[in-house]
Amino acid sequence: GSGNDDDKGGHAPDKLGKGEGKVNIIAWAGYAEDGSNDPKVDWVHPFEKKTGCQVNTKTAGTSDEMVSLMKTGQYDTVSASGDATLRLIASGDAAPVNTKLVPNYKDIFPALKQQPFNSKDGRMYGIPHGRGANLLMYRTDKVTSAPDSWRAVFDDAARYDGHVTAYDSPIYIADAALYLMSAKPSLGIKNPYALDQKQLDAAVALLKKQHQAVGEYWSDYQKEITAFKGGDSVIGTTWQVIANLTKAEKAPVKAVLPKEGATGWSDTWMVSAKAEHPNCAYKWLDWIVSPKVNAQVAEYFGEAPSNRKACAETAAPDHCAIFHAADEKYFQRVHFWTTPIKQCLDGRKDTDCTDYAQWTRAWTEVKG
Amino acid sequence: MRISRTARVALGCVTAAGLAIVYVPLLLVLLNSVNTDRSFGWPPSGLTGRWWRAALHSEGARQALLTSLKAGLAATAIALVLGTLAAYAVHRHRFFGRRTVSFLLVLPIALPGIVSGIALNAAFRTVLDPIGVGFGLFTVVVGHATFCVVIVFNNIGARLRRIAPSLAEASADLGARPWQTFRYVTFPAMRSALFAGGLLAFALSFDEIVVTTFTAGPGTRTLPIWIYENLARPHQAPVVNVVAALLILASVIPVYIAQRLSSDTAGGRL
Amino acid sequence: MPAAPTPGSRLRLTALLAPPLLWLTLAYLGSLAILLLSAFWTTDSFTSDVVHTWNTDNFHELLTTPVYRTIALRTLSIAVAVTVVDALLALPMAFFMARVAGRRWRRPLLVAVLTPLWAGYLVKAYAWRVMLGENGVVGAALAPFGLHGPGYGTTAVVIVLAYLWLPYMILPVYAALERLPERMLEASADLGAGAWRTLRSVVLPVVRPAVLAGSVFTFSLSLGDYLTVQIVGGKTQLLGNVIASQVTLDLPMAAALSAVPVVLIVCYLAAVRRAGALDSL
Amino acid sequence: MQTQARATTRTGPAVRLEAVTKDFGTVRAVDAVDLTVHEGEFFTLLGPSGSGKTTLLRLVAGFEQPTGGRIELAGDDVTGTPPNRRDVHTVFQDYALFPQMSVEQNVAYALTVRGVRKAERLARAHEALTTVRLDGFAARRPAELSGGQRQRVALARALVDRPAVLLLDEPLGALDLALRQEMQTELKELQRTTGITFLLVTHDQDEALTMSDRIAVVRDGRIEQTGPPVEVYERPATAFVAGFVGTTNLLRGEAAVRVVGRPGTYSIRPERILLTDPAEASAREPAEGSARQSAESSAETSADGRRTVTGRITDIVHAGAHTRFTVMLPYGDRLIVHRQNLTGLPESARPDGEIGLSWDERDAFPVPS
Amino acid sequence: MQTQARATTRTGPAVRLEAVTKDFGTVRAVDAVDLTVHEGEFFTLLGPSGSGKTTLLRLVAGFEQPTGGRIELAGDDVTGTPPNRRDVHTVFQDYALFPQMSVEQNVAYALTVRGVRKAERLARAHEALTTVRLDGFAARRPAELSGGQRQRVALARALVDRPAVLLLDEPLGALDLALRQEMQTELKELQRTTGITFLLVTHDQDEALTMSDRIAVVRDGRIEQTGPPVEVYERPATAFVAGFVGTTNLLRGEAAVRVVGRPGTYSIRPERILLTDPAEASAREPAEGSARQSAESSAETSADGRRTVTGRITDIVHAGAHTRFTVMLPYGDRLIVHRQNLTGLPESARPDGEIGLSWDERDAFPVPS
Ligand SMILES: Nc1ncnc2c1ncn2[C@@H]1O[C@H](COP(=O)(O)OP(=O)(O)OP(=O)(O)O)[C@@H](O)[C@H]1O
Ligand SMILES: Nc1ncnc2c1ncn2[C@@H]1O[C@H](COP(=O)(O)OP(=O)(O)OP(=O)(O)O)[C@@H](O)[C@H]1O
Ligand SMILES: [Mg+2]
Ligand SMILES: [Mg+2]
Repeated sequence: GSGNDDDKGGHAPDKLGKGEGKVNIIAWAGYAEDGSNDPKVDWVHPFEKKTGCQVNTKTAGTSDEMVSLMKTGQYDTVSASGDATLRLIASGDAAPVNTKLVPNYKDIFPALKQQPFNSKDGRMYGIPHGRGANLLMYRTDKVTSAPDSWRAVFDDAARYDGHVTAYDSPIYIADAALYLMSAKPSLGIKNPYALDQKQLDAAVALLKKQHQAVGEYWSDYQKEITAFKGGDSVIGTTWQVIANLTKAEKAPVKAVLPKEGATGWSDTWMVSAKAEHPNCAYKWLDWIVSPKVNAQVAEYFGEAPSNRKACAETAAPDHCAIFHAADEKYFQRVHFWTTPIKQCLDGRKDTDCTDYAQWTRAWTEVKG
Repeated sequence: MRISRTARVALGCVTAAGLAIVYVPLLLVLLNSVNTDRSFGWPPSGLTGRWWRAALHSEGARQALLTSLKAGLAATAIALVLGTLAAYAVHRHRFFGRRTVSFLLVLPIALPGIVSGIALNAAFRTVLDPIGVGFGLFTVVVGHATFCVVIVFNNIGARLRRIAPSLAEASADLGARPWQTFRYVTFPAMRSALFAGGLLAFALSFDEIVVTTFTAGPGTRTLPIWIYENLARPHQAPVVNVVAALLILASVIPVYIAQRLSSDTAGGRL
Repeated sequence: MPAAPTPGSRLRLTALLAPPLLWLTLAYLGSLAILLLSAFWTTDSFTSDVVHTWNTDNFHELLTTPVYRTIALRTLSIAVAVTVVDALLALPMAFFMARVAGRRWRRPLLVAVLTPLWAGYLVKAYAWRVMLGENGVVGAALAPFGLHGPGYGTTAVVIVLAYLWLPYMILPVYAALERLPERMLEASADLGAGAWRTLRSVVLPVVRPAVLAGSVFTFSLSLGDYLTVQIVGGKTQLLGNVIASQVTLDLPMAAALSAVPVVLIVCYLAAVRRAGALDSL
Repeated sequence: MQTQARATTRTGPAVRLEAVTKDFGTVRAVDAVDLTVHEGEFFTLLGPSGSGKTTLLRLVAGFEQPTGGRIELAGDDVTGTPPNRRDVHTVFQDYALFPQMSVEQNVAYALTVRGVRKAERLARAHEALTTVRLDGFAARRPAELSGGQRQRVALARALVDRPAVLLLDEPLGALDLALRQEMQTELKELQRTTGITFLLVTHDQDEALTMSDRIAVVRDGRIEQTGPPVEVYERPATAFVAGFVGTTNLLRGEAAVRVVGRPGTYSIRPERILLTDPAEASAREPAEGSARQSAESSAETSADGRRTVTGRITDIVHAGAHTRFTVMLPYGDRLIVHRQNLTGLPESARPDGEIGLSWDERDAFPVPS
Repeated sequence: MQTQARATTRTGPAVRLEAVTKDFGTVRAVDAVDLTVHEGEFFTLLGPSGSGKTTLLRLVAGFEQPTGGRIELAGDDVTGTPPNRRDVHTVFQDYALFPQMSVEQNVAYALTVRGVRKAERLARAHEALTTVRLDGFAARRPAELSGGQRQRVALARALVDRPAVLLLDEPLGALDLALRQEMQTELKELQRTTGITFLLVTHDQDEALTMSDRIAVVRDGRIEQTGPPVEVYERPATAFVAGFVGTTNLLRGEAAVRVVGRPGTYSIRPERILLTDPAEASAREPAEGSARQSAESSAETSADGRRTVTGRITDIVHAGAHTRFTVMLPYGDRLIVHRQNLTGLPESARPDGEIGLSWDERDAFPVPS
């Protein structure tokens, strides 16, 4: 059916009832720790104790997996990134959220509220959880020029032939688009997530060229860390947390936010339109962005918390500084992941933009 | 055939080299389980026992192990029953389409896990979901049992080919009813094959990840899934190494027992 | 000898066959049918919802987009390469184990070959990732000879897949070699054949079905793998990866893509069955 | 239920087959066989490989169902009855001992499945083992026995609950000669003392002749002749029987006219031919009236009904108890002569020697071909 | 290399074993055996199961290496030579045909491995197949042949390049009697026409006696006696040989004194004993001087060197060519008597009849025990 039906996706509740005793969660690894991996890292059990809602967690590896898991209707809530949220909203799998029922919502950084990747028609479809930028990381011993531009991994990629790395997802096309915004203004790209066919083709051409110099595409921490540690990758995109961990393992790496700015992600806890346990889901939403828990998650996962009070709760006093949590200037340069759709997100009406399916096929072609 | 000394030595060297290659990565896993680094790495930067301590206290690993054991045992049990029945039908009867049965039984293991996985996923969603059966341990067991059947089928089939049919006849001849024949004669003769087949089926289920990914429900986390999730997580990789190391060490026992029990050549057949 | 059908045995046969066949049909063939059927549907490009309108767009796209052909061919060659590597490794190893090593050594050797099956597929793949890395064990071992490790890429994929599936090849070959009557080898020598000749004329024909049986595993497991590729494949993508990336997004397309390995494997199995190798599985 | 079967009064012969036919696909293994085995009889099915002997036995045991005809045991129609409900036991060619059970457990098996109490079971198993002289072997496994011992365990197992009929499928086939002869004597003895009906299958004519009360010669799924050993041997109904049961000189067509003196097919057993001096042979008086002395015949018939002929010895083989002479007659016919190794061999019984042969006219008996 | 071997002038017997010993762990399978097989001879190793016959053959073929001693082929020491470099071929008991090759390919194998051209190879394979009368079967697989046919393929395969020595390990063991006898004749014929040295292993005395030029009787890894069949049969060197080669009445201790008239161990072949009327027996004149007529003896020796005795018949079995009588002598000794089924049986030769037995004194020959 069509994704634009307003009735789809159900309605936000006006008030909460008693907990159903259970909640099924889809989360990124590290977002819903119950101490089973490390007894010290546990914010699920306190939640269960407090609310009586038993938590079942399914860890998803990619945004796409989250979308398909949500479609099963077995889950109540999901920590969706911007490249998944719009799809969930459009398909009616996610319900609007009544932020009044989430007391901690008021402390969320305003810059995260009512964003294109978490709202529609002025209604919030979730509670922002945390954010981060896709940085440029390089090995200081192999890359001596101290790059400050994405040019290093695009037009200059051949210099590090076979040792360039990139994020393994169609959304990475946006990184190329972002670079083209400044490198080739003639293309007229205004929003890296709103590309018409011509712009997409240009991005894909750039990525195909980059492909020749790429050593590998990464999709998880472990791969990225070992690649930089071992020297298989010397330059490429990264997350702040990976950079920190790689440094902790004594690898000579440095991560920068290049002058063109960067893509990034901002995760949102959404509620399923078919949620069987909506009350517990709301309780979870409030719990996970409460200052203390938000701080815990942000530190464990390595991201900027969404609750401004969380900065006071972190174990490492400079966590918020390192991750630029309150640095709105920093995040102004970050274009958060948004699902590309047919209607151009930059407001163009004269042309159709390419959608995520096209991006996916383009990405398959880039990788060859 | 007389194999020259040189050839023997050469073959021995190839085998030794082969085994060395087989074991180097496993040794690396062992080594990494005491490596101070948080991620896989070479060379190790120092030795520590903290991962072992962490692993032994990891509730998640324990839970996952338990889930895997449950799934493996259930799948193996189903496979044992179905595989034995099928083997009996194919090796003790003549009927039209006999060879097609073996062909069909091989399919689930021969087709790529991802195909089986998404097929089962699609089927469960369209059939089970509407009747209120959600994804969970049950669906995992169904998926695993499907590709484990052929393992049991092959093992029992190989054994049946070697058990003289006259044994069962002798039993009937001496007045035994069919179930008595099964209990006193056929089952004892098949026991070791059942064990070997069951063990291999269990091993297969125990290490399966792709089909599991697509058939597991929320909160159903088998050991491979746990490993997969935790490998992608910076804090956990060393603990995964410990778990893997433990598995390697523990697996020698069942494999050895299986070898002993089946005086049969290869002990198990795939 | 299988008994001829009589009324009683027919009843028993039905009782024997019904449960496994029902299971197979309901749980597996039914699922496959549903999957292949859904290849004829399409997906709403934005919501990823399946649109139940019958069409052959997916297959059309599959056949007309060159990149899919490239990937299918690459996957096929990797599967073939893995199978060949495994056969080349398994033959001498199995031969040594079954025919050269003393009787006492057979069981320990077999245990040694089988044990890694339990070690966890992912863990082993990651271990290889470390070994094949720039500063890994493989590089270090090759350095004195002035050689480089293969790095991450298709070569690495072949190596690691071959490593992972090796036991699946050794086992049937070993079993076949062990069953080969000593008499055959003696007869050959007796008639004047040297070791090589005997290998070629007597041993190889007997081992062939076993290799084929083993190849069912090495070939089909390689054909569908996508995790190993993610771990050591560098920028390589195989059919499995494409299916995996499509499955959450566009199930009908993934289903259409799945038809490729299904067709390949069914053809392969049919060929192997003709050679009588399914019995030596 | 076996006890019941035994309790009913016997109303017929131990085994009766009426027009029994068995097809395997297109192969007719048994072809309209009628057969009656009397109670207490030692009956043998003798025939070449593939003639359908085993199939017949399996039909009686109930492992196969006939395509047509009916099978009776002790007068009861058992045509559809499964093996476990027939009062017959089988001794299999490969013995089919249960490998995981001890000798004792094997022997007691028929009692175990009938739920006989342990004490009685053991007592009767030991009794059966004593009968076959294996009482010291109760605890061993079959794998720890020699071929002959296994054979006896199989026998004890089949005898333990005294079935009405014992079926034996080439029970001695796997043994070597010395052991086979020993076991033949034992089997016969056992049958005598137990009084059980034995139905034995063999392709060994010596075995059939020395052990049986009656023999049925099987060929291509049909029975060619049934009768006591002497009858089958001395008066074979067909040329096939003559050739299969014992060695024979078969003479047909011209050869028959020349040697026997009449057209037709005749069989002369090699041991029925006497070697004599050629002089002696020609000295014999021809029979009165030369009607019997045909022109083409190379032999003569004397007055006392003995036929004589001379020939040349082409081969002499000392076969232990007897010597086998191959004698070439004029016109190229060849006769095999067996002579027990006693004294008094004629002078000329040496390679290439001229020799006389003589036999009672009645020993050259006609056989339908 | 085989052609070379054949080209060298033969300097010794076809096969010679000198003090050859073979141990398997603690089992001594072959124990210091000396053996010479002459060129063109049909030599047979005869012995019971487990006596070491196969091991001896395998030592000659080169499949096993002796623990001690030396082995010569045609005068060359081949003790360390591998099988493929010895000019001998083996016909295995289970034939060991290559299942994946056609009959033709099997037969041509020895030529193929020597690189003989295809045309010649095929020609010679067909020649060999013709020799064994299987020329129409070239294209079949072994699985499509009957037992007897397979046996002949194995033979053709071993004969195709005319080895100096052919080794045969119970080649007829798996065949049924009729086929076995037929194949015996064929084998013997083949050996005669080809002139190849045959070394045959068997446990069948008939086979050994009828086919061989010389026999070696093997027991427990040692050779008990070597000689032509007649000699081994008529003059067995040991009681074991007497018992194993043919049926015999062995008399020891008291029985010997009573029956033979002297202490010691004696063997009397059952076919050497004549059945006579008891009256006739007692009418015989005792020998002059009663030294030979001992008090305990139940038998008497007549002047013409025949010994007579009377007994009671306890069992008569018609065994086809001969009848077997079991005669109980006074004092409980039992004699087996074989009598060729000819006319002129004494009146009293019926169950329980009183009968006279007589034999030439020389037929009761002493055997070392
Ligand atoms: N189960 C079966 N299926 C098909 N054909 C069979 C089967 N059993 C026997 N036959 C065929 O029936 C015929 C008779 O076989 P049977 O085994 O009764 O012979 P036999 O006289 O016992 O021979 P042997 O002495 O070799 O044991 C043969 O031609 C055989 O091939
Ligand atoms: N490979 C072996 N390992 C150990 N013992 C062996 C081996 N081969 C033979 N023997 C032993 O050597 C002895 C002689 O065996 P062999 O096979 O030569 O006897 P055989 O005379 O051929 O007997 P059969 O007539 O049963 O074939 C036996 O005791 C046997 O158990
Ligand atoms: Mg038979
Ligand atoms: Mg032997």
